Order: sequence, then C-alpha cells, then structure tokens
Amino acid sequence: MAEHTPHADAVDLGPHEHVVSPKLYVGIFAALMVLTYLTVEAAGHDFGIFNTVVALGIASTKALLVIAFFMHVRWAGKLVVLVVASGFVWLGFLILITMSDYLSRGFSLVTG
Amino acid sequence: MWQGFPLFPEQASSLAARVDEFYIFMWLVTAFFTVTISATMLYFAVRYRRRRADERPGEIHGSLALELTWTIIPLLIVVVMFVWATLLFFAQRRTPDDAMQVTVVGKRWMWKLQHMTGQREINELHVPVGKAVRLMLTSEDTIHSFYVPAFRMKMDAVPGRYNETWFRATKPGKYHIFCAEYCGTEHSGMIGWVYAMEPTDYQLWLAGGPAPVSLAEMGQKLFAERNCATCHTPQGAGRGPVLNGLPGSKVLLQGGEEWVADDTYLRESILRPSAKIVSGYQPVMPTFQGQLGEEDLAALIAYIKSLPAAAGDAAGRPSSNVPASK
Amino acid sequence: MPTQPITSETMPKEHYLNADYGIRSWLLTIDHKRIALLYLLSVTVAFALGGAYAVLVRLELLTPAGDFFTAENYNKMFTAHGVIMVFFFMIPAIPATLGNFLLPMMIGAKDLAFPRINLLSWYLYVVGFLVTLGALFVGGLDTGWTFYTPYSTAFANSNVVAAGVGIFISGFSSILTGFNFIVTIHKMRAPGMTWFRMPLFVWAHYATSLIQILGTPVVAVTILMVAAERLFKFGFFDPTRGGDPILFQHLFWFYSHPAVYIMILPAMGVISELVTCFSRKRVFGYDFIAMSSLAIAVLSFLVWAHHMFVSGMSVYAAMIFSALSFLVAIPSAIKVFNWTATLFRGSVSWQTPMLYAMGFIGLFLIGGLTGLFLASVGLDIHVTDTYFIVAHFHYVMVGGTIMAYLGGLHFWWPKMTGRLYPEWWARVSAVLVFVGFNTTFLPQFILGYLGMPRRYYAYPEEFQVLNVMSTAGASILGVGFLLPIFYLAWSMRYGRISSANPWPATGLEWQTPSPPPTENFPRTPVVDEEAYDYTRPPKEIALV
Amino acid sequence: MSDAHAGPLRHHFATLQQQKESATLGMWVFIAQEIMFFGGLFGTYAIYRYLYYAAFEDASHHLDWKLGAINTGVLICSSLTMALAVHAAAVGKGKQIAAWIAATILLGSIFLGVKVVEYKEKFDHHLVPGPKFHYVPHAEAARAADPEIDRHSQIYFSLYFMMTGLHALHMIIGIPLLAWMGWRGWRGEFSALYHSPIEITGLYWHFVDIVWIFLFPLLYLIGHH
Repeated sequence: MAEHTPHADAVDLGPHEHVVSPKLYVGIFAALMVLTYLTVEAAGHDFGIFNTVVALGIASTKALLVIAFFMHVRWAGKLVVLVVASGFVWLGFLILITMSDYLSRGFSLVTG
Repeated sequence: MWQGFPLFPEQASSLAARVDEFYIFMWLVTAFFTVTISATMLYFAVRYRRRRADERPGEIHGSLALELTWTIIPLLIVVVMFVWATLLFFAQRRTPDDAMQVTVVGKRWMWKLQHMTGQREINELHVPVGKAVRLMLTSEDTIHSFYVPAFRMKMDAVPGRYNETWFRATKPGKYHIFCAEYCGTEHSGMIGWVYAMEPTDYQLWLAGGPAPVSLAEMGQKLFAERNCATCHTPQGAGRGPVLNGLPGSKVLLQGGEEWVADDTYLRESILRPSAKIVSGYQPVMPTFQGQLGEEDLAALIAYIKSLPAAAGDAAGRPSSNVPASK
Repeated sequence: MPTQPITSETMPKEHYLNADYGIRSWLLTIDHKRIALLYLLSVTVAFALGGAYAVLVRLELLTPAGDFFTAENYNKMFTAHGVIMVFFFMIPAIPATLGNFLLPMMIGAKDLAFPRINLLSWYLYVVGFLVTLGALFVGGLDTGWTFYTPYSTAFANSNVVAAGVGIFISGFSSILTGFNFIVTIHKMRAPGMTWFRMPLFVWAHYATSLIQILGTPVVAVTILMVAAERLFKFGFFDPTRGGDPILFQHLFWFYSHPAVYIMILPAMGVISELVTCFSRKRVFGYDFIAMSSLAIAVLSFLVWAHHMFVSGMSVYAAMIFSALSFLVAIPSAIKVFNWTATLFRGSVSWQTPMLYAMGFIGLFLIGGLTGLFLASVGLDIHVTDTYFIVAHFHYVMVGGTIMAYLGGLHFWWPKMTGRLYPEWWARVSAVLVFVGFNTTFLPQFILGYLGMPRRYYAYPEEFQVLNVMSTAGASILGVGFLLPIFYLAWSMRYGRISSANPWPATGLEWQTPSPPPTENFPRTPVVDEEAYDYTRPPKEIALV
Repeated sequence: MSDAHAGPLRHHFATLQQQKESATLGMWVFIAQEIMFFGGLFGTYAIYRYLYYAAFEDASHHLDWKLGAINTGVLICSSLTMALAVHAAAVGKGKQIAAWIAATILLGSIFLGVKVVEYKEKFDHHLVPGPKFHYVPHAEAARAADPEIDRHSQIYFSLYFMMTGLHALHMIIGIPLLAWMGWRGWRGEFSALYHSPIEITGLYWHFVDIVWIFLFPLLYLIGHH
C-alpha cells in the first residue's frame, strides 16, 4: 500500500490522545477507493467457486483499513482489538455452524 | 384411571427397550451424583457447623489434583453417554430397506395417514407387528410433530419438505399418537391411536376395510384421467420420456447434468415439469401445481413405480441429491 | 405492631435512601443503587404476574378434559407465563437488581461507567414491559414464548408484532445493562483490585454481560424479520414463499440458549458469595470457578441446536451439537464440586441465605444432570417437547436462579435497606419453597417420560394423578414465594437495624455503612489482599 | 442531559483518561453488538444464497450496480470527512469541526437520496415483496435453472430491503447525531483534552460505512460477469 508509516507524524496531545495526520487519512481514503474499483472489476470475472472468496476478501481488507486507521484501533490497545475480534468471531459462529446444518443435510447415513 | 403407577410407557417397538436402558443408565448417574454431592454437602454443613461466633477456619486455597479429577471424570462419563446415545440415534434414523411406507400429512389439528396399499386413515394407523414402517412426514400448514410414546419415536412434520423416520412395532396393542409441536388452538386435540396388530389380523383389516383401491391403481386412474399416457408411452414414441423403470435410475438432463429419479424428482417433475428437462425432450408438459393434492401425487408416484421395468434396468438408488451450488 | 426494636446499632444519618426525597429523585436518579431498587420493584411485579399465570395454567391442568378455560385462553395463559417470566423476570432479575446495586461497590467504584445509560436501561425495560403487557392483556399472544414459525407468522391471529416490539425494547435494556457492566469491570476497578481479587459475583456478571452483548441482537433481528413477514409479507420463514421455518429455529435458539445462561450465571455468582461467606472460608478453587464462568459464556453459543434434534435438521449436525452440549455441562460440574469443597473444614452457619444456597446446589444438580438426558440425541427424540423438558428447565430456573435470587436478596438485604429480615419467617419460607418446588416438578419428569406433550390443554386420563400432585405442589410453592414479599416489606419499617457488616462477610461492599452513602465510599478503597480472606477480622472503612 | 459547563470530568471518574477510555471501550462494545445485529441478517443471506444461488444471481442483475458503486464511493468519502472532523476536534480547531461535519451530513444525505431513487425504481418494477411482487427473470435461462424463481427472488428482495433498509435507518439515526456534534463543535465545546462525544459518533459512522462495504458486493455484484 502506498501510505508511509503512520508513526512519523503522529502528534501526542492531551491524555496521550493519538492524533493521526490528515495525510494518512487521505492515503487510506485513496486505498479504499482503489479497492472499491477492484471489487467491481473482480466481480466482472468469473472465478467459479472463488467469486465469493474474492468479493469477501476485498471487502474485509476495506473494512480492516477503516477499522485500523479511521477508527484508530491500530493505536487503541489490545482490549479494543479483542472486542472487535470477538464481534467478528461470534458472527463466524452464527454463520458457519448454521451452514454446517444446511451443508450436511444431503448426506445420508452411510455408516455400517 | 389408576392403573398402578407406571414410570415408563409400554415398550412396543424394537428400539423402545434400548431407549429405556439408556434412560435408566442416565437416571443412575444422576441419582449417584446428586445423592453423593448433596450428602457430602450436608455432612460438611453438619460436621463443620458454626459452634462459636468468632471461629476462624484454616486457609485452604484449592488443589489442582482435585480440580483435574472432577474435570476429567465427568468428561469421561460424558463421552460414554455421547457414544451410547449417538449409536442409539443412528439406529433411530437409519430406516431398514424392507420397510413399508406410510405417508403422514399433518394438517391443523388432524393426522392424515396414507398407506402405499391405498388405505387412508385419519388419526389412526394400523400396522402389522414385526414389520418396519417408514414414515414420510410433511405438513400442510404449521409445524407438527408425530409422536408415539410407546415406540419412543418422534419426528417433526415440517411444511415444504419431507422428514423421514421409522419404527417396528413388537407388541400388539393400541398406542397413543400425540402432536408434540405447538400448532395452535386444538394442538392438544390432534391425537390418535396406532393399532399394532398380528400380521393375520392386519391382513383381515386390509381385506375387511372398504375394498381399498391400491395406491398404484388409484395412480393409474389419475394417469389415464389426466391423459398423461398421450405423451408418456411405454415404447418411448411419445413426446414425454419413458416412465417404465424410471424410478431410481439416473436421468440425463438438458445441460448435461445427471440426476437420480427419486421421489422428490418425480414429485417435482409432475408439479413443475420445466424444472429438470430430460435431454432430448421439449419443455411442453403443462404444470400440475395446485391441481394435484399430496395424496394424488403419492398415488401417481406409486403407479409409476409399479410400471414393469422396460429395457434398461434400474440403476442403484443413491440416497438423494445435494443441491448443485456454485 | 411491635415497638421500635432496641438494638445497639443506629442507622447512619446520611445514606443513599435519604439523600434526596420525592418522585423526581427516584424517577430521574442516576445512582446505581436507586436504579437497582427501581428494578427490584418492577421485577417483583413481573414475577407476581408471571406466577399468577402459572397458577392459572396449573389449575386448568387439574382435570384431563379442558374445562376451566377455552383452548385459546389456555394457550394465551401459558404464552403469557412464558413471555413474562423469561423476558421480564429471569433475564433481568439478578443482573439488574443485585448486579446493579453491588457491582460498583464490589470493585470499589463510585458508580457504573455510564449512569445515565443505566437509567435509560430501566426505562426501556418498563416501556418494553408495558408494551408487552398491552399485547398480552388486550387480545393476548398464543404462540408460546418461542414464536415458532410458520405458526407465528402465517397462522396466529394474536398480537405477535406488538409483543415482538415489547420484547425488542426490553432486549435493548438487557444489552445496555451488559454493556455498562463490561466497561465498569474493565475500567473502574479500585486500585489494587486485580482481576483475580475480584469477587466471583463480578466474574459471573462479566460472563453474563458477554452473552447479553453478543446474543441479544440476534433475537432482536429475528423478531424484526418475523414482524416484517407478518406486516409486509416478506417470505423469510414461510415455506409457501420460499422461506425455511427451521432457519427461524436456528436464529431464535442461537440467542435463546445462551439466554438461559444469562439466567443461571448470575445465580452461580450469588451462590459463590453465599457459600464462602456462610462457611467463613476462602472459596475452594477460585481461579477454576472464575474461568468456568467464562467457559460457559463461550461454549453456550455453540450448542443451540439441541432444541432442534427432531426438527429434521441433518443427522451429522445433530451429532456435533450433541457433543458440544455435553461439553458445556463440564464447567457447571466444576462449580458444584468447588462449592461443596468450600464447606470442608469451614464454620458453616445455617442462616437463610445458606439454606437457599444448599437448596440451589441440590436442585441445580438435578436440573443440570437432567440436561445431559437432553444432550443425548437418542433419548432426546423421545423426551423433547414433553413435560420432561418442562421439569428440566424449571429445575434449573426455579431451583437454580430463583433460589439464588432469594438467597442473594436476603444476604444483601441489610446492605440495601439497613434492616435485618426476620430470620425464622425467612427459614420457613425457604423450606416451603424447597418442598413446594419438588412436589410440583418431580412428577413432571415422570409425566414427561410417559409421553405427555408440552402445552397440552387437555390430556389423557392416565396422566391425571401426576398432574394433580404437580398442581398441589404449585400451591405450596406459591405460598413459599409470597411470604418473602410480606416479611421483607415489613422489615423495611420494623426490622432490627443492621450493622455495616452483620454476617460478617468479606468484600468491599461490606466495608461501607449499611445503607451505603450515595458515593459508596468516603475515599476510593485500596485493595491489598485476596478476595474472601476470612482468616482476619473484616475491615471497616472509618467514616470520617 | 450533560451540563456542558460542569467541566468535562464526570463525578464518578477518577481521571479524564479513565473517562475517555471508558467511552471508547463502551462504543466498541456497542459496535460488537451491532455486528451481531446485522450478523443475523448476513447469516440468513448466506443460507438463502447457498440454497437459491441461481435466483439470487439473476435477481442481483435487477440492481443498478453503478448506483451501488457511486453510493460506496460517497460513503467512503463521508468516512474521510468524518475522520477529518474528529481530527479537527483533536487539535482543537472548533470551526473546522462544523465544516467537516456538514460535509459528512451532505454526503450521507446524497447516499440516502440515491437509496430513495433505487427504492422508487424497485417499486415501479413491482420488485417489492408482497402481493404486488411480479418477477421477470433477467436472463431467460434463469427460470429454467430455478423453476421457483418467483418465490426465491422474493426472498432475495426481502433480504435486500431488510438489509439496506436497516442500514439506511442507522444512517437516519446517525445524521441528527452528527448535526448535534457539529453544533457542539461550533460552540467550541470540544478541545484537545475533551472530544470523546464526537469521536464516538465517528466510530458509529465508520461502522455504518463498513456495513455498506460488505452489503455492496454481496447484494449488487453476485455473478456480475
């Protein structure tokens, strides 16, 4: 990605409030717009099974960029990272385990 | 009203005894742990009861050894329970191949049962003892649940799909049928009886009842009435595919996909013919959605199955088709 | 009436009850202790209403034929009993009353992290309760508290959407309580109060809050989908419109099973406090009890489909859920073993809270172990949707959560009101509750295995004997639950005045006067020793 | 509500630092809960997409992906202006806060405007689930691939309206919040030391943007080729 390391221009003000320079924000904004273009472009080609994987991959990268830089999670400490992670992990519980029922409905009892 | 004090319903099916054995084992484990832990608790509470107001008991933080024992032992017990219960579950869910089939349709507040031999019953099911019976359950409105306590058997009837379960009656008698999934006002009125009869009595009942037209014959009448024969001829000269020997065989569809002609395929092809068009045929068959009830469909499928197999032999019957997904 | 009891104790002059007077001081308070009392009042009203419906249901079931009410009314009764008890008593009972009152004091904080959101949480609870009561009284709801589709979306002509909106609003209140607790426990602990010096009550509420935060929104969106399907004919769960009714069950139980752990975990927190205080000994295996609360919170999200074994879900998924459901029972077993071990070589007193705690351990054992019956798929096929299930969850909820709630209420009553409850009346009601409860629900295990289905308005004759026994037990239980309302109210005016620490118990909440001042502690306390250290006489923060 | 003049430190907090961290952690716990709130719908979407992929793919062609892409751009832009507004508060430039907030509100309104256009267009084509729902397959082969495409596409549009509707509702709640923050910023209430209200509103807005980032490819671009 294009943007430079954020530490160079972080200014420490107030109760060790981490202020990020606008240049970094614009850089992240540019990256997000490029990724949006990429999403549309990627959807144009048929990767077979991987369509969903590619679409979700790009969307997750964009989400990660917004979470890490726009929402300051990058400098917010382990606890906030844990909260964000647990939100997505529980979402995973819900979707994957419910899917396990629908995926295995076709299998018949083959055991002996 | 007071017939002794039963703790178990009658054991009237082949699996009932196995379920009861497991039930007793579970009560033994529960009783053992409840009694021992409660007794230990009460013993400690009495033995170390507070004698002086300012007693200062010693410091005990805990012991890893004890913690491990009462984690691992319950884990082992639970594994035994899991394995035993799952083996039982497999037996409950694997229908023997020689089972006779009864279609059970739940409709708000009554059970409609239909034998393959054509008998139709409301809230009553006559079955021969010793014969496995496969139940194909579906519902016409809300979710119901077909429950025969004496057979330890229960399966939901969910609208829009078939659920399958089975039982083998072992003791002649009259056993309750309940609806076990709440379905509205008369949920508790949706009950009936299973009559398990000796095979001879069952034949008498079969014969004794109104000269029942077998399901297949009913299907044949429908097949003629709805002039299906004009397109589906045995030799295959008509516009529709040959139906003889079709059930269970592999069908080549347009777009090169292979599909097994099981019950669901036959039912769908009658209701929505353009769903899966056999390669080499035109989608000209009219849809019968809404014109044929569940019973008529079962009759037509029975008739198609009863047709003598034509030249090709029926391929092996893989269980079902996993929906094609991209 | 007895004259003012002469005791050496005197009530502190200035405390949170007389800090301010008038309706505004109560309805606009942001003091977590006052909000806890507001919750105590509204939760007791909910319990009374839910209990009344339970009595009506038991009355109907006295006779096999349905002759006391019509079928529709009976269905509306058991639905009302379920909805009120689950959403308006069991879920808020311990966290919103005892939790709200004690959590800040136990960790040495002046108040919860967001006091105004705490008050908003109570208002949302009251609004949700009134909306749901409106739905239940005017027209009624007859879908059962589980709202199974397609009955609730296509066939029920009762107030499904209205009740859904009420439950949605009260669900948001539950989320805000959990949200407040998590931030308070993380950010507002007194100096020296490390995670492993916190009382186990706080650990249990931390685990409960995780479930409230991560589970409740899923049922909220499911209720919105049911409402959308009823109002705008969206087809999510209606098979005639392409939907799948079993998907509703997945989404519903994804929250509703963790919800039963929202109900039991705070109760376990209370029991850890009672057992250690009344055996006057440090709890046995503190770390294991604390960690088992978190283990329960996480595992509870992976087991929901043991409610759906007969719904036609896939055989292999049923096996996975069965194995995970067995696993979730292990942490509960660890807790019970540790509580029993705490009594060893203790100095056990048989005061009322300890009676409730011992009752809890006995009944929770039966409740928990019968849960294993339902986790085993082979057996669940026979017993699901029968009275065996009704007996199981009442053993866990009434035998567990309500016994712990009453025990906790009696244990912290002196701290909340500055008055002591009448000991002998309390013991009588504890025994009544224990006897009445067992007489009501033990017969239902047998009824269940005999095959009596749930939610039956009329049943075959052979079940009548057990049903009559169950109804008889219900009346004893009813009396047992009514007694505390009277003698506790009586004690607020005439009870003996309590010292700051009548038991005496460890814990920061006991080192401040009873009833405590509005800001809980004159100076923020500094914690320097382990939790539950009974080897030294309890400290008192001198009121300067 | 909060008395602005009692100084930023609330009575029950020991330090400003504790207050600020509590506010941020609180907002993140709220966002985890929102993830699960939308998660229920994403779960339902995943299941039905697996069951009725053909109908979903065909119905997705009925959405105008260009409008969706423009909306994504607009929302990412509003995320940028939001971040700059929070930055302005952090460095204490009061007047700039109001400007950036106004830009964010403008972009949000543009987004909602585009949604209104899209909804109107669905309404005209009878694609709103309910009695008047009438589905014309985009590709003729679609009806053959999935004979019950009428019912299954109605599921797609139910999910479309439910998910984008809830997302739009979250924006409709967000815009007044932003206006209130902008007004407080304009009045000079925020300083480098105390600006957590606007930071929290920023977190909420960024979350709403993330939901759309996932909604756009999943709803608009199924089988886009």
